[in-house]
Amino acid sequence: MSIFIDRSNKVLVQGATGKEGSYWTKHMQDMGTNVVFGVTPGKEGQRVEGIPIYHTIRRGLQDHDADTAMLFVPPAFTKDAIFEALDAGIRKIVTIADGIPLHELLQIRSAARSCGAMVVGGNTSGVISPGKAMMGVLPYWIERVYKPGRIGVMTRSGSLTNEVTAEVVKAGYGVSTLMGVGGDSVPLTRFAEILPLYQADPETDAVVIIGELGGTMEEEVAEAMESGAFTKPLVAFIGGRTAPRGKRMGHAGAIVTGSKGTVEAKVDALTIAGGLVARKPSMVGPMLHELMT
Amino acid sequence: MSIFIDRSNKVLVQGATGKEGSYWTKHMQDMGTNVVFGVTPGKEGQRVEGIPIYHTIRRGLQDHDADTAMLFVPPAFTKDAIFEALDAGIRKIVTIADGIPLHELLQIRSAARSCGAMVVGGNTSGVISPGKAMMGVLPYWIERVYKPGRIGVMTRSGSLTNEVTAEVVKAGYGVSTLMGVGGDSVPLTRFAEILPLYQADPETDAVVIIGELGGTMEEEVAEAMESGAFTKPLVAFIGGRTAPRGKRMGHAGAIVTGSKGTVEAKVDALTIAGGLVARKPSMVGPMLHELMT
Amino acid sequence: MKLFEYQAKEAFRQCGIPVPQSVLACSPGEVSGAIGDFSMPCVIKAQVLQGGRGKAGLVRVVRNEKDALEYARTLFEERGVRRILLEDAVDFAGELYLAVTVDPARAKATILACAEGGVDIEELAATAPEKIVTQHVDLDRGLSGHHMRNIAFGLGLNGEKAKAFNKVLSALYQAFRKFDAELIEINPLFLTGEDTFVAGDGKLVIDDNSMSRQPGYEITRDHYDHDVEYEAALAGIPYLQFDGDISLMCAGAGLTTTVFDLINYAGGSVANYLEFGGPNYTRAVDAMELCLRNEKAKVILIVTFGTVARADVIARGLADAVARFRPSIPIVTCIRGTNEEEAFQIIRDLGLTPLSETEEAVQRAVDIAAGRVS
Amino acid sequence: MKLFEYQAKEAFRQCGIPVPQSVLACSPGEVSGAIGDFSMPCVIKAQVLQGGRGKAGLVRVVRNEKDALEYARTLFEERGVRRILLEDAVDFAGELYLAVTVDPARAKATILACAEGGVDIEELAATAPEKIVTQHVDLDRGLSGHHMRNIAFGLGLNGEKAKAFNKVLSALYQAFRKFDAELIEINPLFLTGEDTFVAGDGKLVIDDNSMSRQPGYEITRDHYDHDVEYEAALAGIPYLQFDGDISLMCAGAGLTTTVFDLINYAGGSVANYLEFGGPNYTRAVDAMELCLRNEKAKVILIVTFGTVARADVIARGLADAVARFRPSIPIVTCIRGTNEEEAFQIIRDLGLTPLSETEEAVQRAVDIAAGRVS
Repeated sequence: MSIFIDRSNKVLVQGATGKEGSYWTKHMQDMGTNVVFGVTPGKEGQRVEGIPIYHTIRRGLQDHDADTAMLFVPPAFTKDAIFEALDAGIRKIVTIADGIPLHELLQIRSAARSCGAMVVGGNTSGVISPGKAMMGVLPYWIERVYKPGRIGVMTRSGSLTNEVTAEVVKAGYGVSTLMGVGGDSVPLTRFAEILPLYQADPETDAVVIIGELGGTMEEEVAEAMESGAFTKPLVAFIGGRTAPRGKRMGHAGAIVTGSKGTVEAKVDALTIAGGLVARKPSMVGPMLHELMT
Repeated sequence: MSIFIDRSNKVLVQGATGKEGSYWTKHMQDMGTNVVFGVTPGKEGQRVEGIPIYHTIRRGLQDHDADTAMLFVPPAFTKDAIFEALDAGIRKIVTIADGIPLHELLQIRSAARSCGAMVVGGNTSGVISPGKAMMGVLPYWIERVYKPGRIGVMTRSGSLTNEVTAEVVKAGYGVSTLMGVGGDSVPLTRFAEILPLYQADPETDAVVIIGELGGTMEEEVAEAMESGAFTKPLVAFIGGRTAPRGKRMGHAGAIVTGSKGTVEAKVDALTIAGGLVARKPSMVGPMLHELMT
Repeated sequence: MKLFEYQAKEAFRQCGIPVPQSVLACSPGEVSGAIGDFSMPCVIKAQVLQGGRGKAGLVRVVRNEKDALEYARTLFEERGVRRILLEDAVDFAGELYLAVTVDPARAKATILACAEGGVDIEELAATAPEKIVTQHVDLDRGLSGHHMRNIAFGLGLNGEKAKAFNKVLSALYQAFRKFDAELIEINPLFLTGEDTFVAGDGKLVIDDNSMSRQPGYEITRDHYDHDVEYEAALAGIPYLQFDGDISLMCAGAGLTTTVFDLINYAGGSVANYLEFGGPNYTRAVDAMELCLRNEKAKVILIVTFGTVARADVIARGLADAVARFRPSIPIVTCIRGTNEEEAFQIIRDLGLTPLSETEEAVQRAVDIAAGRVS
Repeated sequence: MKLFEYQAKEAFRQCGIPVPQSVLACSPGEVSGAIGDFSMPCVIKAQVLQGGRGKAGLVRVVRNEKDALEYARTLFEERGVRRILLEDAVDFAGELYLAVTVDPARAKATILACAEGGVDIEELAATAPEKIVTQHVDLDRGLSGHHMRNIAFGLGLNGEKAKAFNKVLSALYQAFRKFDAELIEINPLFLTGEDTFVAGDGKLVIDDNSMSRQPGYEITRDHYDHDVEYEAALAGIPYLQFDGDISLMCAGAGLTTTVFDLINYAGGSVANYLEFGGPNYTRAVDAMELCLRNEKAKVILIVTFGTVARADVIARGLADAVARFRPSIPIVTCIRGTNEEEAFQIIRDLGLTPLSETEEAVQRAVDIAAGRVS
C-alpha cells in the first residue's frame, strides 16, 4: 500500500504547460502515476504529454474525475492555486514551490487543516512510492535510492534524502513511501501528521526520518511515539548537530532560536521515545537492522 | 438523554453580569443547568447568583472546567465573544442575540464548522431539555409547553414554539430536547445538522419541526429523510403559507425569493420524504398520533 | 434596507465600479437645470424600489430636452415619483449579469454571473440554470484569483475583456463587504465596444442588522406602500397593510405569520399585520394606535404566547391602550404565556373575554368581521 | 531579512506605533549637525544587527553635546559602526515586552507579551515562562477584541493603560501583516507616567520569501560578518565563513549542513559553508570563485547528490571552474545523482578521483587539511 499516492489516484497537474511542469509530468507518468488532466489558465485545448489542458480545475472536473493535485506553480501564485484545488474538493496536494511567502504558508496550512486536506510541501522534491507512483521532481531512476521496499522515509531535505536513503538501500532495505515535507519553516504537512498513515500501512515495517536543526517537527514525532500513536521502529538522522547557533544554514527551517529546535533536544526526545538517532548517514542502515532483528 | 445539554455539561455564561444575563442565569440554574462561571470584561471578582465572574474565558478556565458557553452578549459583540469561546476550545455555544450582522453570521458559522463546533442561534430563545437543563430565555415554568417527554422539537420561531409545542403536550406528549435555531436568515446551526443528534437519541421517538417560509432548512430536512440519515417520525408545521410574495414578515429568514423557500416547496419536499405537514398548529398533535400508533 | 438605484450607484462609484455620468433630480425644475449637461439621447429613470421599471414605464430613453422635460413631469406629477435620475445613455456591445449575495448553508458569499444580462435572472435561473456561473467565497479568505478565473472563463471572457471584468468583479465584491450587503447586483452590466464595462443598473440591499455601521441611509416614504407602514417603520414596529378587515396585533413574527395564515384558512382577510413582540412587547399603546389608523379594520385580533413578553405586561398595555383610544371596533384577545392568569383577569376587567386557543380566537375575529357575531 | 532598528522604527511609525523622535546619522559631521535638535540627555545607538548592544557598549545615554560627539566618533572610528541613531530619551514608568511571530504547527500568528520588558526574553521564557502571555491569531480572521483582552488582562493592564496598550498591539499586528514579518518585536515597550506607550527598541525580521513585495530594503555589508559573505549574498549563493581550513562547496542545504557535521566529527574544521544547489547548480564557476577567496582554505570539498541538479552538469561546471581558476589547493569530489557515470568520467578527465561515498570524501579532505595526505 502507498500511504499518499498509488496508481488508483487521479492526479491533476497545475502548471502543466511550463517547462518544469511538462518535463516532470512525463516522468510522473513514466513511473506509473495516473495523470488525468492539466491546468494552465488561458491554455485550454492544448495537450501536454497526452493529457488535456484546461483553464481551471473546475473546467477539467467537468470532463474528468480527479482526487489529487500536483503543483508546478511559482511560489507567488501557490496559495491561489492550492485554494483553487481545495475549493474543488481536492484533498491531497503536493507543491514543490520554493519561496512561498511565510504568511501565505500559514494561511494555506490553516485552510487545509480546516477542511481535512493534506498539502505536502513547499520547497520539497515530492512524494514517491517507488514502482507505483510519484508526485514531484524525484529521480526515481537512481536505483540505489528509489528501490521499492518496506521502509517509510520522511524528509525535510532534498539533497540529504538521496544521501540517507542510499544508506537504507545499501543495508538491504527499500522504500514503501517517501514523503518530502520540505525545507520551509512552515511545512504545510508535518512529520507527526504523516505518522498515522505509516502506522496504518501494512507495507511499512519501519520509518526513517531525515530531519535537521530548527523547528519542532522531530519533537512532535517523539510525542507521537510516547503517546503510543506510533509504535513501529524508527530511526532518525538529524543534520546540523555542529551548526553554530544563530547562523542560518540554508533552509528557512534550519535556524535555532533559544533552547527550542536544537539537534540535542531532538535527539534526546527521540531517544527517550524509543527511536535510534544516527550521527552519520552511514549509521542509518545498521540501526534499522538493530531495531528490526 | 439530552441531545445538546444536560446536567453533566459545565456551562460558562458570557455577559453574565448584565440585567438579562443575571436574570436568566438564575433561571438556568433553577432548572438544573450547571453554570460554572461567568465572563464580563472588567468585572472579575464579582459574583452573580453565586457564580464567580472573570474578565475572560481564559482566566475562568484557569480555575474551572467548562465545555459549553451561553451568551448574553449584544449582537455587535457576539462574533468576538463566540470566537473567544471557540478559541478556548468550547464546542457547544448558544447565543440569543437578535441583530447579529449578516456577514458576521457567515463568519461565525464558517469558523464553527471548521472546528466542529455547534453554535445555536442567534435570534433564538435557546435550548431546553425540560426537567434537565436549559440555555437561553425559555419559560420552562409554562407547564403546558415545557413538559418532559419523548418528542424532539426544532424551531425557527420563539413565539410559535409555545403555540405549537402546547399542541404537542395537549396530545399527551412531552419534549425531550427543544432546539431553537433562531429566526435569522443565517441560522448558525441548521435543522439538518441537528437531526443526527435526534436520530441517535434513544429518548427521542419523533421530531416536530416548526418552520416558516424562506430559506431552505426544511428542504434539507427532507433530504436527510430521503437519504435515510433520519428515520424517525417527523411532523412539521410551517408558517407563512398565505404570505404575499416578496413581503418581509418579521424574521429576516422569512422572505421568499423566486421559487426557493416557498411553503409549497417545503411541504412537498417533506411530504414526499415521508413526513406529515400540518396546516394549523392544532393538527400537529393528531399527526404525531397518526405516525406513532 | 434596499437602496435606490442612485444610492447603489454612488456606492459603486466609491468602490471603483464604472457607472454612467448621472444627476439626481427631485423636481421638474431640477431636471431642466441639469438636462443641458447631457448629450442626447439620455436616460431618465424613476427612483422607486419596485422591480420591472422598464415594463412599468418608469424608465425611458429620451431623444431631446423637450422629451426629457415632458417625461420627467409625467413621472413627478402623474406617477407620484419623488426622485428621478438623469443618466448618460451607454453605447453597448453586450449585456451581462453580475451579483454577490450570501449562501446561508455554505456560510459563504455567492457570486452569480451570466453572459446574458438585462433579463429577469430568476426566470433564467429557472429555465436555463446552466447559463449562470456560481462561485462561493469565504469571507475571511476573500476573493482570490481562482474565483475570478472560474467566473471569467465560465462566461467565455478572455484577454482584455477578462481583465476589465475582473476589476469590476473585484470592486463589486469589495462593495458587498464594505456595505454589509445582503445582495449587490449589476443588471445589466454593459460591455462597451472598447472592452470596458459600465454598470447599467444597480441594486444594493444592506443587511438590516448592519445599518448602525452604514450611516447616511434613511428610510423614506418611498420604501413603503402606505403611509402607516412608513410611520410604523419610524416607530420601529413591523407593520404591513393589506386590503382586508381584520387587524392583527400579535407578538412574535412566527406566530403573527401563522395567525395571518389561519385568518385566510378561516375565510377572513387581514387588514394589517402588526408584530409587537421582542423588545416592543411593552408598546401595546403604540401598536393599537397604528392598528386604529387602518379604517378598513372591523376587529382587532390580539394573539400572543409570550416568553420574555409576559402576558400580564401585554394585558396591562392593552388596558392602557383601551383607556386611551376607546376603540369603537371589537377586540378579540388570546394573550398567553408567563403570568397568563393575571393577564386573563386584567382582560376580564376590561369587559373582554380572554380566549386561550389561537384558532378559536381567529374564528371569532373572522365571524365578527363577517358580521356573524359582534 | 533582519532590519536595522532605524528601519524597524520607521515601519512602526508608518503603522502608528509611537516611537521617540530620532535622526539617523552616517558620520560625525551628521551627528554634530543634528545633535542641536535634541534636548539632553539623549540616546545614541549604533545601528548594527547584533543583539545585546547595551552590554557591548553600542548604546549610550549622553548628557551633553560634547559627550554625544565624542561617543559618536568612537562608534564610527573605533567600533566600525556605519550608522547611528540619535534619539530622544524616554522618561518611563515601566517596561514591557511585546512581539508577534509565527507558530508553524498551529499555522497562526503568535503574540508574546510580558509585563517585564527590557530583559532577555529567551532567558525569561526559560526561567519564568508563566510571566509570558501568549495569544495565537488566525491570519485570515485577524486580531480580535478577545485576543487583546486576553493579553491586556493577562498583563494586569486596565482602564486607560489597557486602551493605550491595545492601540499599540493592534498597530504592531498590522505591521506584522503589512511587512510580512517573521518576527516583529518591541523590547522594551516603555510605559510613560501619562499612561501612554513608546517603543524603546524595534526589531523587525521580514520573511525572505516575501522580500519581492517589500521593496526598499537592501542587503548591506552590515548584514554580514565578512566581505565574502556579503559578496556571496549579492551573487545569491548561500555562504558562511568560518575559521577552519576545509572549504565546502556542496549542493543542497541539508547535505551541506551534514557535511559540515561530518567534518567536525572527523576532527576537521570548516573554512566556509557554500551551498550551490537548487537553481544555482549550474554555477560551479561562481561557487569556486567564492571558495577561493578564503585564503585559509587548504582543500575544497565538493559533495552533491543531485536530483534536478544533474551530476554531469555539476561536473562540467567544475571542469570550467578548474580551467578558469587553476586552483592551487586540492579538490575532493563526491558528485553523484542523475547521470553520475558521465560525471565520474569528466572528473577523471580532470585528473581527479571521483569518490562516491560522502564519509570517504570527508575523511580525505580532513586528511589533506591535516597534511596527512596530499
